[in-house]
Amino acid sequence: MAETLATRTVVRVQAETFDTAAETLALTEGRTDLGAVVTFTGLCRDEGGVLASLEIEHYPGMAEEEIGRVVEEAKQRWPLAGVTVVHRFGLIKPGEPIVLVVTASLHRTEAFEAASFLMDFLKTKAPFWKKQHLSEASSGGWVGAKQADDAAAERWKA
Amino acid sequence: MAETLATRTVVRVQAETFDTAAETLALTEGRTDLGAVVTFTGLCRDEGGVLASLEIEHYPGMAEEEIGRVVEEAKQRWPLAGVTVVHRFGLIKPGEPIVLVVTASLHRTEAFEAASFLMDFLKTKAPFWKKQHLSEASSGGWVGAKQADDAAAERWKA
Amino acid sequence: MKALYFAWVRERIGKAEEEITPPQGVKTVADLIGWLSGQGEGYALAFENNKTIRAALDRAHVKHDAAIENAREIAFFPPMTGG
Amino acid sequence: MKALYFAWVRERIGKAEEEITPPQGVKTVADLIGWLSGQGEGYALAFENNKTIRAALDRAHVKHDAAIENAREIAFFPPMTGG
Repeated sequence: MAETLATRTVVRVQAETFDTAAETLALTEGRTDLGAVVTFTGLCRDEGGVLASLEIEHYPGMAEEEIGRVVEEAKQRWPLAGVTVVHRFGLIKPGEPIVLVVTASLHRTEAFEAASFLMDFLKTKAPFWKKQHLSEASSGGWVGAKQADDAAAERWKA
Repeated sequence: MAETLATRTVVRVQAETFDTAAETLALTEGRTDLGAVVTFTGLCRDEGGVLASLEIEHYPGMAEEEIGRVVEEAKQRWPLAGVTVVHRFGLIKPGEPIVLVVTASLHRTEAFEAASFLMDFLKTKAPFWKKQHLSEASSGGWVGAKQADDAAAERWKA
Repeated sequence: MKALYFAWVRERIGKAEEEITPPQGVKTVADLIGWLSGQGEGYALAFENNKTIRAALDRAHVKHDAAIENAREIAFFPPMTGG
Repeated sequence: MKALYFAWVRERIGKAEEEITPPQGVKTVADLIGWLSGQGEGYALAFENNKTIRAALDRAHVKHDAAIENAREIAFFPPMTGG
């Protein structure tokens, strides 16, 4: 039952990279009641080789609070034993991780659904903005919000 | 495009435990074209403290082949850059991992969906059987197949 | 042909595998289940609810109406509970 | 009150934050956008498609019709692209 599980919760916004294994262990260590752990790692793509780096700007303070609100909503919706969200800001090179979501639960369905929900809402609600720096002389520019991301978030409102 | 990506594929059936971080690295190392990695780890639950261990029997040969067929179907359905499935057999203690699925792709939707699909079909198609050994004198017994698992697999047939 | 048994099918029959030589009339998986059920108490018990028993021919899932033909290996087992 | 600007809103206005003292008649976020748009070329450019601009009052998302009331901090930014 969701009520009797202590939900371990970690939300961090940081410049440095993260260690998925260590973050997962922090949720699962010492527990033998868990049946499922899902991790999602969002990586910086090279966009066919043209991207030199991604610069991620964020709203300090609000970023943590907004992620916290999305995490609370996920915990209301699914019986989760643990949730971790780590989001980076600053300069990120292709191949590096940007965002981590870990969900732990008794059964697989809630871990999958909650992780997917968290990512959809981080995309549309968490105050982060990506700017592309290109390998060539051109400066790149701000990444536009995707209608597909809004649609992905909308599907949880049914 | 799915056609131009080499899909790294790993399928293993083994008694020993696995290292999720190492398995993930094997899919992602040296690549800068990936946007999303999803891992699912299925753990042995203690079932409220009554479970001493889980004994997993499998059909050697067919287990690998059947997982391979499910992986091929996932690769047909989603443009995946990498897929790993590791399934253990033998005696497993509460808290230990049983099964690992890793999917890597350009965008998050396909990584999430493919991982969820793979788990649903491993549950219903891969020749593994779990027997519970209880902490008390009673012997436990074979775990029954769940209708919920069949229903979960059915939803992909729409 | 080689017959393999897993989980409680194996336990009820009392062995994990054996060579079997079914008579000519045994054409399908269902025929073979019927014939095996007559091979002793353990077999009868293993196949008593034969609708729940799954079968594989040469390591691929098949239905009970599948023809055995030249399969070298047949396996019987309960619904799977891996993952 | 403190105004914060992010991403291309910040770049167009030319600063990340400032103290602002809007006149009495400015009651809502939309009123404030209207007033800020008149504060110079950069502001006008930042808010030219004001439908696309998102706002937060004291670090929580709000719509343009939200009342500013006693908010200490308002932020303007484009649609978010994190994750």
